[in-house]
Amino acid sequence: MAAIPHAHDDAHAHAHEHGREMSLGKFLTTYVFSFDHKVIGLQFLFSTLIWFSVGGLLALGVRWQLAWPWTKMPIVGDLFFSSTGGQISPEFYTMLFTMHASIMIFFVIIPILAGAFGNFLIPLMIGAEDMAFPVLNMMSYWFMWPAFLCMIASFFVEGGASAAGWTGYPPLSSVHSAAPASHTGQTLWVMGLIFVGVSSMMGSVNYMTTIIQMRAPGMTMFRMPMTIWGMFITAILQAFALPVLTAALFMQLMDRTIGTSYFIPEGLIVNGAPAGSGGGQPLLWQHLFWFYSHPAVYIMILPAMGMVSDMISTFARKPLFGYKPMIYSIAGIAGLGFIVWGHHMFMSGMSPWLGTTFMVSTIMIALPSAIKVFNWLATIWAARIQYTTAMLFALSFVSLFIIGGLSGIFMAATPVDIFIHDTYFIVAHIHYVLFGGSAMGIFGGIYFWFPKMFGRMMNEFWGKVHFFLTFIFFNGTFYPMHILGAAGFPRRLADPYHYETFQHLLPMNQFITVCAIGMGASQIILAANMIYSLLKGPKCGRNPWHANSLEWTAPSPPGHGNFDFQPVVYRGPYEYASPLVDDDYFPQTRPPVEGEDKLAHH
Amino acid sequence: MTDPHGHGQIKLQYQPALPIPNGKLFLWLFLSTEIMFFAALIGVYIVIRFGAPDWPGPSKMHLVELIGAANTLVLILSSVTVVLALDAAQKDNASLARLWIAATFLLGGLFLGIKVFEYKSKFSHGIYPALPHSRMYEKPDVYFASAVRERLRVLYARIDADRAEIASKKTNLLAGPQTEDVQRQIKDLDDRDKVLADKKAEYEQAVGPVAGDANASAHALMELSKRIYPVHDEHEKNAEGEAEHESIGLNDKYPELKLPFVVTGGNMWATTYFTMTGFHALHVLAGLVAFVLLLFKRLDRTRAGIVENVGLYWHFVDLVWIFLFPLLYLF
Amino acid sequence: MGKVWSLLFLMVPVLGVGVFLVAPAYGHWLPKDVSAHGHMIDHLFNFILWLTGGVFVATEIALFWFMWKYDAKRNPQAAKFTHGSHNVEVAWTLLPAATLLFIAIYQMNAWAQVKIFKPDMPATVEVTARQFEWRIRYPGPDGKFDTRDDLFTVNDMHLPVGETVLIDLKSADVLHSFFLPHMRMKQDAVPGSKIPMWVKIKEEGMYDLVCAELCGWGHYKMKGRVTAQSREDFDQWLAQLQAEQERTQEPEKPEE
Amino acid sequence: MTEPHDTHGAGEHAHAGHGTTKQYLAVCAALMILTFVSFFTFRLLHNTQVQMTWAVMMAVSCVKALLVMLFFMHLKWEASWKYVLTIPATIMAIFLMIALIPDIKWRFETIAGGRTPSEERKVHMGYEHEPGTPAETEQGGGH
Ligand code: HEA
Ligand code: HEA
Ligand code: CUA
Ligand SMILES: [Cu+2]
Repeated sequence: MAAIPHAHDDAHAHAHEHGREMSLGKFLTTYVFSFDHKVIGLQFLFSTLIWFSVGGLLALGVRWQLAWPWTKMPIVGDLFFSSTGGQISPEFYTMLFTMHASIMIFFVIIPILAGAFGNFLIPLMIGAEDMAFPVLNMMSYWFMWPAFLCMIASFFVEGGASAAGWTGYPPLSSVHSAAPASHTGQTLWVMGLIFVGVSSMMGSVNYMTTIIQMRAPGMTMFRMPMTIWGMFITAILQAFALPVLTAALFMQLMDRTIGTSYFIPEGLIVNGAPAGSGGGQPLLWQHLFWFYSHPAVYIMILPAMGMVSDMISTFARKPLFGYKPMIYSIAGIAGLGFIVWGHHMFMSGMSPWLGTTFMVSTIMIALPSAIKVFNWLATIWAARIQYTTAMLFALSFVSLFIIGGLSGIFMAATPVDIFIHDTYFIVAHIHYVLFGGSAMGIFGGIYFWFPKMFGRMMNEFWGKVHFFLTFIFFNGTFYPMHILGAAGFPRRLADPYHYETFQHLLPMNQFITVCAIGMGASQIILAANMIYSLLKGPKCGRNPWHANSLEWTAPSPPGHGNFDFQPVVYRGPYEYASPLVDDDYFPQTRPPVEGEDKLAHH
Repeated sequence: MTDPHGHGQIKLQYQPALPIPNGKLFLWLFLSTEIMFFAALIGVYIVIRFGAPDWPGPSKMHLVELIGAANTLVLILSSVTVVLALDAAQKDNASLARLWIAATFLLGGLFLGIKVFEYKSKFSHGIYPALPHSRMYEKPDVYFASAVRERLRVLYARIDADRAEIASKKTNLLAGPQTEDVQRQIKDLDDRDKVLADKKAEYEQAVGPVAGDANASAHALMELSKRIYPVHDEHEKNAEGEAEHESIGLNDKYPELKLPFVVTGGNMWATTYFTMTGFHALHVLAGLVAFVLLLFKRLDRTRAGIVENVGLYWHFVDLVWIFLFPLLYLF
Repeated sequence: MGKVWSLLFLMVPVLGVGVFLVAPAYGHWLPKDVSAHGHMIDHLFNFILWLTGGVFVATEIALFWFMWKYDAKRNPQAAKFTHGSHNVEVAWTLLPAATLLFIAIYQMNAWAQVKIFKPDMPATVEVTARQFEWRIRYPGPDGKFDTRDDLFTVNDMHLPVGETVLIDLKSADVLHSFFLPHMRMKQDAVPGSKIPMWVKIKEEGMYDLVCAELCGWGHYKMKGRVTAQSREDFDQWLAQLQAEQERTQEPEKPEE
Repeated sequence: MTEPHDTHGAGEHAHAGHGTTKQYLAVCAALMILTFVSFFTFRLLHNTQVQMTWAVMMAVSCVKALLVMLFFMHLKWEASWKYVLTIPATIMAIFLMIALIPDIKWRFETIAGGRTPSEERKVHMGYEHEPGTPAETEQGGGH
């Protein structure tokens, strides 16, 4: 293998030539309709960050209503709700959290992990020049646009966007007369999700093929970085789970448009009007939806877990503890993830016997997560931790995921779920795993790979300020929600203070809202830092973090075709502090040194 | 930009895990996702069907098992021809390969043709996937009765309008000079008028007074629904053989009536039937497009991979039908 | 800076536990339990809280401690070069596995009591949820539903204390959820189904009945009230209801 | 999915083997015969032993599917990767369908209002006893 020549054809200089004389056609093919996985990855990154701010602002609307119900929204009130005197109407509140969650999940976390980081990193980290099917890859990005347009349009159609919750439970979502306000909006929501699904399908099959077939010589499956493992297993999850959601979405679409009644039982009189011919079953949607959406929550965390593993090992300057157990536990989470969906339906009226079954599998899924947590902790044990911003975000992932995961155990316990289901306990859980977990991992990933993406470093000082504020405000926002949940405070209520039982919780909600506004404001630092660094940040070399994995041997940013030499891999990605070499890192491509085979662990 | 290697970079070497081309791997992975898609559709069908209090048998829905069986055979044949095309392509026999692909295309087209025919026959009986078009009602209730009334009103109104037109023509003729020709015309009009009047009387007689009565009893409505669309009793059928109960409903006797009718569970039957066969038909259609594209190419050994991939897809389409046929036609 | 960051991370377990200690003192805690089965649920909640609380503190403190101790700046010697340990992995797989299995089995009985072992008795009351109110129906003096003497109320449910009552839950339009925080009861109402619930209330009083499943724009105001009263009061209330209903003379369907 | 440039990669590893035309025709004949087996089970037994015909027809379909996969899709001659790519999907698909089934029974136990299963249907579905509570006889969920 070592005989393969390191052909130094300078793709580096090549990439720069591109920049100079740029015709419109060339601009379009390079930056817009590009087949290059890196460009596509960045397209995903910027699109999703914009959606992130949209989703976040919607959340602030939710928070406003909960802290100061039925009062005039400052600034935006007059703009958007002039008809109600600047205050949020109950219809609009329903729409706010529905679109908040739909956007955050389907337009931010999933596409940023799989689309942005997956696209950018997979070929680079396995030593491929591009994805296996570049055209398909491009289409997977451009199929997001019809979805984007559906979502944007849905805000402007009469009655506003979808208001049936991000779970879109029928009959509320499929009978027009049940939610007269979101007539077209809900249909657009369904269509948007179908497009996202098609896009993800294209991506996932492409990723699988690429990872299976296009690894550099020597890059065995058990030498792949955890990021790649996370992406790989995620792609498998997508491939098996998404078609089911797509089928369900088509059915809801038909229920809404041509008048079938897949999810509408017979004899419904909704809002005075008979609904459909009947014969359907509302619970069926929940089964199909969660058959996708439970695996989807792991789709949203596994790549982040992979990225966090890489960051932790890199900045702990120590091999990842228990590489193989880490892989097996990801696989275990994925496998078990398919048989636990019923835990969202404990109270749904499904057979209580089934509830017991799902309870057991759900509880057991904590096991692989536990293994991961312990291995991360063991990785930073006896390490030499470098406190970069990326590392701080990665560590905060561990810290916050533990909280989010442990709250999952409460809900997995069926009797306890009787009380906390659909309370803010769930909302706390959601945000600890999705923001504290996935989004923190994503922030870390941005700080970590930004140099590779753009060839410039991000500002570390402001990065740390961003981290500090986000961490504080995050906990300030979402930790008290556990208490709200324990008090039974129901979610999705425009005005919970309607009930005497919950009136004393208003001050706590006000505290939460203040923190939420702070958290939103902190993200401006990230945006500013990104934009500033993009233009003015200090240039960096190929390997600013002294990391091992393959992407750091390519130029920053990598040119077309990624590598200017044939990468050959001799070892796993986590050989930090190896006694064999003087440096504290030992890149995967460095030729073997004497005695290495004796020390080899894998 | 179309050639990823065209920029003078080195061509990287890889270490594939599976000894198959990327295209084929892609196809198998794609088929996995397709399996899940159809599994969801079939799962939904199973839950809805077996969870339904009542479900019409295939014959009740004008579904002819023999046609379905014939279609199965067509698809099986087309699978064989595709395999033979691949064989020919691998043996570098391009013209034979093309011939087999053409044959496959024709068989696929035949399958779709038969499907269209089947759909048409459903539509002509008023069976549609969903409400606005469908004339099917779940139970003989007030909604059904008022739909029948409405349909009769439309029918009668049309007859009345025709008769009114005849009458006015007649008055016109009577006003003019009474030539022999005119006399004949008037007689003609009288005859037509009588035919219409008889028809209306016949309808009224056949449908009965129940339809006109807004407060008809549940039992009377049941009788009406039976008259429009007799319910076959499946157990009876077995005991007495087939021909005994070919009792003909009003809709069959007077096809122009197109009265709403009652089939309990019929709408969900139609929904699932049309969805499953519809998505399957879309897949067939996609396959046909692929075959057309193949027909424009020289199918020699270098293209055997493509033929193989399209063939794999086509076999999958066949596989789905292998399960749909018994589930929809024979269960 | 390592110290600062580790202390920041230390705040998580410190404040985290602190919040849970302080909140109950201010009444921000599970609402008072008035049902016979509620203690099982509360016990499980507390049990899991203690257990996960232990895990939480242990892991977060470990995180803090490693961050504090193994800061590169204060720690010039090389990191320990290890790829893991088989024995340790086995240990920290089996230990949580056993714990989790225990939790799983430990709670089964409570679930079965509340949702599976339906008492063999006729329904005391039937609740039909609809946008956005609770329609409540009692069988009336003859003890049977669907007779002319059925009694109807809206959003105002009365139940006798000290005896098990069976509630049949239905929905007329979309999904709703019948949530009684004080009785630790929750059940979605599914159109097309009739789902039984049972409870024995221990204490008289008035309690909120919350709709806990999104059912449209008016979801937030779909508020009912449960009055738990002694059997005598309850019977008296029923009689009064009946009298009222007879007076208005249209016993069936108080339609919209 | 079949862009010309994706034929590189693992490349031209020859396929281990194929069937002969004769084999294909034999399989075709078998498939046709099996189709008629299904058809006649339906014709002859459907009205007396429904469950039985279902079992037969599903078994026949599985055999047919297996034949198509083994011979037409060449799995018989492929290397062991075939297991990796076919078994998970099959398991998941079957699992999804099976997992939905418990709800059917539950639905009959909690069914309310509107229709209840007809007697004939209940026998058909294997529900001997009356599901639900005595209050089941009501019509149309009156309120
Ligand atoms: C990234 C997303 C993500 C992740 C990773 C998880 C992880 C888990 N989730 Fe979560 N979940 C959501 C996203 C996620 N969830 C969302 C979005 C919803 C709400 C949907 C909606 O209704 O809108 C939800 C809802 C939800 C419910 C439904 C609640 C309800 O509606 O009533 C349940 C119930 O069981 C549940 C359980 C779990 C469990 C057991 C895990 C486990 O995987 C967690 C495992 C991790 C740990 C346990 C921590 C680490 C382990 C240790 C430190 C070891 C020691 C531990 C023990 C011995 C206990 N989740
Ligand atoms: C990834 C998922 C995700 C994320 C990140 C968030 C983020 C936030 N969520 Fe979200 N939330 C969900 C997923 C998520 N949520 C889900 C699934 C639900 C359930 C919905 C349902 O019931 O159907 C939910 C529900 C939910 C509720 C419950 C509503 C209800 O039940 O009535 C609340 C209430 O407080 C809330 C609040 C917030 C807040 C304050 C944030 C904040 O963290 C947001 C802070 C961020 C910003 C304000 C953005 C600011 C950005 C900029 C200013 C520009 C920056 C630009 C660049 C970086 C380029 N969320
Ligand atoms: Cu009813 Cu929410
Ligand atoms: Cu889940």
